This record gives sequence, structure tokens and C-alpha cells, in this order.
Amino acid sequence: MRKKARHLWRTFWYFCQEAWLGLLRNGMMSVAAVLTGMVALLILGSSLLLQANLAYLADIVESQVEIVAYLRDGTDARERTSLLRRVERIPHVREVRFVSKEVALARLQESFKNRVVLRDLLDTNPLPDSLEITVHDPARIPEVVQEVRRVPGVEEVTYGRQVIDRLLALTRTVRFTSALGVALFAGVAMVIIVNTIHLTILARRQEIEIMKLVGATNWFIRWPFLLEGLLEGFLAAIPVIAFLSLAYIVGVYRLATVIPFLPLLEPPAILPRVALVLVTTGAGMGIGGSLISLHRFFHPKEPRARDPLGRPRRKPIHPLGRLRVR
Amino acid sequence: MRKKARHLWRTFWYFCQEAWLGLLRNGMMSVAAVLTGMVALLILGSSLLLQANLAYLADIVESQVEIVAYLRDGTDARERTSLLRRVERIPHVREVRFVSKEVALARLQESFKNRVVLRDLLDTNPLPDSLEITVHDPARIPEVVQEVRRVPGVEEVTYGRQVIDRLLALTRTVRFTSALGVALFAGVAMVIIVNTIHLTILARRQEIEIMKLVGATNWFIRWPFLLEGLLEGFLAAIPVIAFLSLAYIVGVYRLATVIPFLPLLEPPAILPRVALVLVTTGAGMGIGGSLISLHRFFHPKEPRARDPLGRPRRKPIHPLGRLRVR
Amino acid sequence: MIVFQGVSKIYPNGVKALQGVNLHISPGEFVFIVGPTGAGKSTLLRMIYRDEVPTRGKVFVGSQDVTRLPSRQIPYLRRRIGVVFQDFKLLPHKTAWENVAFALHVTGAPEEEIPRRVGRALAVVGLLDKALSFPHQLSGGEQQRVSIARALVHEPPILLADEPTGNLDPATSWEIIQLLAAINRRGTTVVVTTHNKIIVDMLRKRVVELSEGMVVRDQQHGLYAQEG
Amino acid sequence: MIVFQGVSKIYPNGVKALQGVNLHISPGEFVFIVGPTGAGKSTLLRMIYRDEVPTRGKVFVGSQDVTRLPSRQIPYLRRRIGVVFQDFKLLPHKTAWENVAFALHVTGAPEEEIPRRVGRALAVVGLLDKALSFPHQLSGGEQQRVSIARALVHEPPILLADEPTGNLDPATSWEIIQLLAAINRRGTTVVVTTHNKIIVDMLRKRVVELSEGMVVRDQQHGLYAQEG
Ligand SMILES: Nc1ncnc2c1ncn2[C@@H]1O[C@H](COP(=O)(O)OP(=O)(O)OP(=O)(O)O)[C@@H](O)[C@H]1O
Ligand SMILES: Nc1ncnc2c1ncn2[C@@H]1O[C@H](COP(=O)(O)OP(=O)(O)OP(=O)(O)O)[C@@H](O)[C@H]1O
Ligand SMILES: [Mg+2]
Ligand SMILES: [Mg+2]
Repeated sequence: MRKKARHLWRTFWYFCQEAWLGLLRNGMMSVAAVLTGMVALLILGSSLLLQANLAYLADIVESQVEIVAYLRDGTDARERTSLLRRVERIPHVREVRFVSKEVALARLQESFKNRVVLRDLLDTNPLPDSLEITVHDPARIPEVVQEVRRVPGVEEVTYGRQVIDRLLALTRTVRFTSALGVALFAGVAMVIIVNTIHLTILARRQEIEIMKLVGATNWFIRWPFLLEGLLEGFLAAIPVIAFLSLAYIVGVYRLATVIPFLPLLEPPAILPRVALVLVTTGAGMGIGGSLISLHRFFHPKEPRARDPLGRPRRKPIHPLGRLRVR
Repeated sequence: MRKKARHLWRTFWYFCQEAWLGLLRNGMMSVAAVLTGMVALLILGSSLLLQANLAYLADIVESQVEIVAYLRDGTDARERTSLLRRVERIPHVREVRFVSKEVALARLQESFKNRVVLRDLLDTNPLPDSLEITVHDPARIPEVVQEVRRVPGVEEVTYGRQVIDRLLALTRTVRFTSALGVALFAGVAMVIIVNTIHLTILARRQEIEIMKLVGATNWFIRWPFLLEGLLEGFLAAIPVIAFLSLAYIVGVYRLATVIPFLPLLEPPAILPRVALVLVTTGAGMGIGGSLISLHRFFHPKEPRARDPLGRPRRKPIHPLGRLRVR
Repeated sequence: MIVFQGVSKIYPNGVKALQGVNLHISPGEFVFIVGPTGAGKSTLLRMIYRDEVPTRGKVFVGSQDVTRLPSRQIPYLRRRIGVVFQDFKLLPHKTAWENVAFALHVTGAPEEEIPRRVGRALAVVGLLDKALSFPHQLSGGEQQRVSIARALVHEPPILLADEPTGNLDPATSWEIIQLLAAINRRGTTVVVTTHNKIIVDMLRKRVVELSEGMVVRDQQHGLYAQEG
Repeated sequence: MIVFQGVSKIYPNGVKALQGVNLHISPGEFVFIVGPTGAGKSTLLRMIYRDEVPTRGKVFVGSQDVTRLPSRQIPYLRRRIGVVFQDFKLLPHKTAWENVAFALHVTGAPEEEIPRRVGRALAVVGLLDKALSFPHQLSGGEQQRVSIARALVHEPPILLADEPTGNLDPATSWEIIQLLAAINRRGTTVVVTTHNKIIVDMLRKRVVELSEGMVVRDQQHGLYAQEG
């Protein structure tokens, strides 16, 4: 049992060495594959981060959707009470809260923490009194808004729907354009990987032929190439993950100081997921490329039996040199 | 003579066909080369357009550099005259012009053409009176500004230096980052082109060997591969030129309606130059890639005469199949 | 035991390489396959180690119908058949020893058995003293011996050789054929294709002659060409 | 006229392929180069068409020292030397006619001359009736004839053949050698390396024997091996 394990380990180690040699042998081509893969993963990663944050933002905004009715200046306490009653009686309304102009200012001040002291800047309080109205079902908001508008003493009514719609549209745009970019670069990266592996296979054609002749199994022959592709995928993913993580951590910190009330996902909540997706995609690109290349090599297309002029022709040597031994 | 011309033409035609066949034979790999080349050229092209416009802007601003001294509100005609005298006497000053607040407003109105009518928006004229001061030598501006500040009745002094400096810094940044991007993608594109051509060469190894044996000249053998690279370069450049031209023409038109006073280069003044650079760079990438590939093939590196363990070893078959016939 | 039962091979391009070949080779036999170029000699050998499958007919190796072999089983078939080629097919960067050991490594043989088995195979071909030479340091005949050692390292019951002397001078060719005969005397079935008239005529072993894909002669103690 | 003056060749790996070879081949001669594998026969031929340059010594073709030839001139040298290989080196997708015409196309021969010249070369090797066959539709001997026709299409004064019969059966080999002899009778200098004892002994032409890179025999009307 121990012997078996040692044997497996030795074999695996042999595969890894072969893969690494293949990578080095192709030099510039491997670098090109890895670089292009990096561009693809960079686009994928940044777009994932952006999307996740936009979705998070939309979620928060949606959960907080409420109607705000700004009251005419100088409404007194009694008017206010009757107003509140009237609004409460509107169908679908769940709760109505009164927010005085002082409370509104205090809230604004709070959102700036202590970086800006509003009282120093403002002589008078420019904010109006308002009502915050929540509904049972967000779909009913437009109706309720219609009703609230008709209540005397209400100057203006706003609600968050537009903001959400715009956020969702933005998320869609980001997702679409980035998907395009990812597909493009991932495609190019795969093509390059396919051809890198192909060059490795060509370089070892003689060896492979002999391996097949002396009875090596197909998987024994394939493993080093699969590992080579995998390695290229990883080599593309790792620096991208490192870079994006750093950039996101720094970015979140900076943004939080500049736009304090912007809700952003905490790095530990999102980075591991993105890293996983990037590693998986990188590995997928690499292995996919290898598999395509191996398939093309081990199962070359049967050439047409006739040449362009319709004359029969010899089964040609595959342009990239297929093995005669199957 | 006519016969000779026909012969040359036939030969050239043969080269083109071979190049085109090579391109098709490599299918996906050619696509990858062209796509990556397009990314490189897109970055190069957009950066050229941006740089040219920033430089143009800086030029215009620089040619117009003058010091503007805003006067304290309510300066009367006599004070104004003495003030003017004093400023005129400051060393290096060439000319001083008085611009009344009314003239300033009229000028502003003019820059908006008739889209916005300022008199409808403003009850009072918020602009101050000012002096426009030109100097003999822009380098002296800081000194002059110091002096002008000391003149009583002058409230504030501004000049365009900062704007220019910022513009130039921006131009530098654009140039640097885009150079980085161009270098990266052009490098990757070249590597891919090198390897595409290499695959073509490998596919035709047998033919090349026979060509050399029967006495074809090296250039006869090389031409189709050079043309193949060139073709890939052109195929990358042409869509990029088309896209950038369209985008620039539309962009200039849109920007001109939004920010009317922004000076932009007219499309006919800049696009031909950019197109030329893009075509040249594309062709360069293509031919460069082909040449590297051809060089690697026709002059393979002499392998080390000894293997890693220091034992002498046979001049090995080049891993990518060098020709035995020189 | 190698048996061909009504084997025909038509290549995709329409070439009829073999037509209704019936052949029975017993264990321990030594057989020459002769015939003009394009007669189908190489095709016949390739059927045995499943490099090609017949269009019609069956090929048995031992009791196994190799035309029905699932492709996962092919490597194990090949470990029971040693193949020797005209152009040696040695890896230029490996020593004679390494070239032979390579065949064991890539079939996943236990590491600790390898030296013993390689040593034995090199001993059979009489090349133990050149074990550390690279191919280019060996003569053509010596290189062919290395490739025979590699074919023998799995101790296969069958050894196939496709024109093993095509690139060798007469003296060296003779030496190689003597070696194959010696291996045959130890019990290995040996099948050799050749154009070398002198050798076939000297050895007087069983001769199977192909012509246009058909067996036109199958003679014990035969000559290269039909007598008389 | 081909002249070797004290030619030695040491490959970068240290192998001494040729050592102090002196040789004079007059126009119109027919010469066999024989010797064991690794004796340097192929190396010697490669010197003539400048595929290799000697480490020491000079090689003249006509009055030209090919070791001093600037590389731009090599193609023009090669148009004066036809080379025939053991493995034919024909392009599989081209017909016999196209394979021969290819040699003219790629050297920029005037288009209108090509049919006449190809026709003449194919006529010399007696293959005009198979001009439209693809290599796989031809027998080994016929394929070798096509490659000889291609070597002849520039009407070179010199024809080199490196083991042209190594892969052919005895009858076909004989046929090819007869063809080379016929070409020689028309005035072309022919140099052939071979391991084929029967053929050399039948033809009794000049035989140059190499051994370990040295000329050990140079004999008019010689046999494959030293007499006695
Ligand atoms: N892979 C292939 N595809 C198509 N035709 C083939 C293939 N291999 C061989 N042939 C054809 O099949 C016929 C028999 O070929 P084979 O190689 O078996 O002959 P052979 O007897 O070994 O000849 P030689 O003595 O020249 O080696 C020939 O006509 C050849 O052209
Ligand atoms: N490119 C090369 N690099 C290094 N050594 C070489 C090269 N080509 C040939 N040799 C060596 O030079 C020696 C002579 O080789 P050459 O091919 O000339 O022999 P040959 O007489 O043609 O043999 P054969 O009959 O086997 O064809 C051999 O030892 C060979 O290994
Ligand atoms: Mg054969
Ligand atoms: Mg030779």
C-alpha cells in the first residue's frame, strides 16, 4: 500500500516536471497565453466586484423604499396631526413617520460623521419637515404616491423606484459589456493555450510516438499536457486575484472616506467568492485549451478524400504532423 | 519587358495566394492574432486622439495665457485709471486691458451662442470688473502676478499656468499608461503572430525543404510568410481605423453641442494621421512577427553541445523541426 | 499465436492494401514477410499491434481478437508485442540505458524493477558495455540493437520488425538478423519484413510472400524469390 | 567536375564524419560511394550541394569553390545539382507532373517554358503516361522515378543520389539503378551512395569506399567489397 502510494506520487511528480518543461520550452508563447488570460480574468473579476456591489446597493435601496412627502414650510403641530391621519388612511399604507426638519438635519450630520460640521456651514436649516411612508407592497407605491400628492399641506413627493430601476439597468449594462469582454479575451486566451499546448505536443511528437508504441496508456501521455494548460490558467489567475484583492481593499477604504453613506460589500464577504470564480475560470480555460489541443492531435479530422479539383488524393500527413501510431 | 512584368505579377500573385492559404490554415490562431492586434491598435489609436486633443488644448490655452486681475466691487473711473497706470509700470508687462463687468457678461453670453440666454437667468450681473494683463515672456508671469497682487483695488489674481500644467501632466499620464497598454498588447499580438507564422512554416516544412533542395532563393520562400504577417497586421488595423474614425466624428459632434467652448481638433485634421500610424504599426507588428519567426526557423539556435549532465550530446533535431537543408 | 482470418484492408483513399489474407503463425516461429513495395507488408504488421484495423476479417493475438479490442486495452496488447523499426526510433537525448528504461517508465513499471529488467534486455542484445552511450555515439547496428532491447524489455512473446535492416550495410544487417534469430531460439515469435534477398536466402526460414495484398506463397525453409 | 581537397568535417558534437578526403570526379563519371553506416557517405554528398561546409579543406563544383560560396549564391549552385533521396520527398497532394513542375515554379522559371521542360524530364524517366497520377497511386519505383525527374528538370550536369534504393525491393532497385546509368550515359555526372552489394557488383563502375571518414579504396570497375 505504501509502495503503491510512493509509486503514484513519483508518477505525479514526473507529470509535473514534464508540464513545467513544456511551459518553459514554449517561452514567449506561454507568456502570451498567460497575459491574455490575465486580461480576461481581470475583466471578469472587476466586473464581478462591480456587479456584486451594484446588486447589494439595489437590494439595500429596495428594502428601504419608502415614500417621502415633504411638507409645506410652516405647518403647525395640529395641521400636522390631521395630515398624518389622512395619510394613514390611504389604502396599502403600512406606517407613517413624521421627521422634523431638525431630525433631518441631525441625520444628514450623522452621515458625514465628524468630517463636516453642518452647523458651521449653514446659518439656517434648509431642510423641510417630511413624512416617511412605508407600504405593505412596493408594487402599490405609484398609487399611494398619487393619493399622497392630493393631501393638502404636502409640497412634494419622492420615492426610490427610479433609483432602483437605474441601478438595475446599470447592473445589466455592466454585466453585458463585461461578459462580452470576458468572452472575447477568454476566447483569445484559449486559442493561444490550445496552440501553446499544440507546440509542446509537436515538440514531443517523437517521444509520444514511442510511448504509444511501447504501450503507455493514453492518459499517461495526456496528463503532462493537461497540467501544462492548468498551470497556465493558474498563472493567469493568481496575479489577478492578488491585484484585485489589493485594489478592492484599498478602493473600499478610500470610497468609504469620500462617500461615507455608500454601502459597499466588505472585502471578506466578496473577495473569496471572486477568487474562487477566477481560479475556476482560469483552470477551466487552461484545461479546456489542453483538451481541445489533445483532441485535435489524437483524433485528427479525416481529410477530404479528394482534392479541390475532385481528384482522389492520398490520406495526407496531417499538416501539423499527426501520429501514425494510434 | 512586358513579359518580365507579367512574370513578376504572376509571382506576386502566387505569394498572395500562399499567404492567404496560410492564414486560413491557422484559423483560430490567426483570429487570435488579429483580435489581440486590434486591442493594441485600439488603445494606441484612442490614446493618440486623446493626446493630440490635449496638446491642442494646451497650445491654445498657452497662447492665450494672460493674467486676470479681478477688481474690488465699486471701483470708480478715476481709481481705475490710476490702477491701470500702476499695473502698466510693472516690469515685463506688455499690455493691460480693462474689461468691464458688462463686457464680461456679453462675452460669456457669446460663448453660449443662443442656447442659453443669461439675462433671463440672472437678475443682476454677478461678474466683477477685471484687468487683462499680457506679458512679454510667459516665464515672468509668476513675478508679475506677485506685483499685481500688491496693487490696491485688486481683489484676486488668476492666470492660466496651473491649467496648462495640469493639462500637460494629464497628457503625460495618458501617454504613459497608454504606452504601457499598447506595449503589452502589441507584444502579445506579436508573440501570437510569431507563433501563427511558425505553425504555417511547420505545416509547409516538407514543401520548404524541397524548395530549398531544388534551388529556390530564400526570399522566394520567405515572401508568403511575410505577406501572411502583413495581412494579419492590416486585418487588425482596418476595423480599428473605421471604428475610431466613426467614434471620433460622432464624439466631436456631440461634445461640441454639450461643451461649446471646448477646442477640439477637426476630424479631417487628425484622423488621416492616426490612420497612418495605425496602419504602419499594424504592418510593423505583422512583418516583425513574421521576421522573428522566419529568423528562428532559418537560423535555429545552436543547441548546447553538452547535455545538463555535461555529457556530449548529438546535435539534436530542433524541437520545432528545423530544416536539415540550409 | 498470431492468426489472420480472411483479412482485407481498404484505406480510406480506396487503396486495397490487403485482400483476403489467411495466415497462422505458431508461438516460437520465425517468419519472413517479403514482397514488392506496396504489397502490404507494413500494413500486415500494423494489424497485429492494432495500429490499423482490418476492413474485413479478424486478427487474433493469443486467443484475443484484436480487431474487437476496446481502445483502452490497446496499451496492454502493445506491452505483449515488441516492435522494431527501420529507423530505430531512439530518443537522441537519452543514453542507450535511458532509451530502454523509458519504455518501462512510461508504462508505469515499478521503479525498483527497472534496473534489473533494462540490464537483462541490454544483455540479450550484447550491449551492456555501451549502456551509457548516446545514439550518435553508436554505429547503426548498435542503435538497432538498442531498439531491439527496448522492444524486448517487456519480455513480450512476440517481436515484430519492419525492414529492420533497410538502412544498414550488409555486414551490420547480417549481425542484426542473427540477433533476431537468437532471440527466436529463446522462444519468442519473430516476424520480419524485408527486401534483403541475401539474408532471406541464407537463413531459409518460413517465407510468406505478399503481392498486391494477397499471400502468393507461404513456404517453410523458403528463399526470397520463388525457386525455379 | 567535383573535387575534394583535404576535406575534414567535424560536427559540433565532436563527431569526425570525414577526415582528409581527397577525391576527383570528372564530368560524365558514374561513381558509387560505399562503406559501413556512419562512414560519412551522406556527409560527403551534403558538402557538394552546400548543405554542410567542411571544417577543413575545399570542395570544388565546376571551377567554383563551394565552401566560399556566399549564401545568396547557394540556390544557383543547387539548380546545377540534382539530388535524389531514399524517401523520394514528393509532395503527396501534387501529381507527378505537378511535383516536377514545382521545382521550376519555385525557382522562378518562365511560365511558358515549364510544360516543355517537365515533359522532357518525365520522358527521360519513362513516366509520361503516369504524369497525372498522385504519389500514392504509383509504385515505390515509380515514385523514385518522379523524384529523379524532378532532380533532372533543371538539366543539371550533376546528379547525386543518397541511398536511392534503400526502401525498394531488389527488382525495383535494379530498375532505378539502370535508369541512373542511362542518365549517366547521356553525359550527366552521377554519384550514388548505397549499401546494395548486388547492384554494385553487377554494374562494376567506379567505387569509392569510405571507412570512419576516410577514403580507403577508390577503384575503377570495383565491387562492393574489396576483392580477395
Ligand atoms: N495510411 C495509409 N493511407 C492510405 N494508403 C496507405 C496507407 N498506408 C499505406 N497505404 C497504401 O497501401 C499499400 C500497402 O502499403 P504498405 O506500406 O503496407 O506496403 P509495404 O509492403 O510495406 O511496402 P514497402 O515495401 O514500400 O514498405 C500501398 O499502396 C500504400 O500506398
Ligand atoms: N548533423 C549531424 N550532427 C552531428 N553528427 C552527425 C550529423 N550528421 C551525421 N552525423 C554523424 O556523422 C557521422 C557520419 O554520418 P553520415 O550520415 O555521413 O554517415 P553515412 O555514411 O551516410 O551513414 P549511413 O549509411 O548510416 O547513412 C555519423 O557518426 C553520424 O552520427
Ligand atoms: Mg513497408
Ligand atoms: Mg547516409
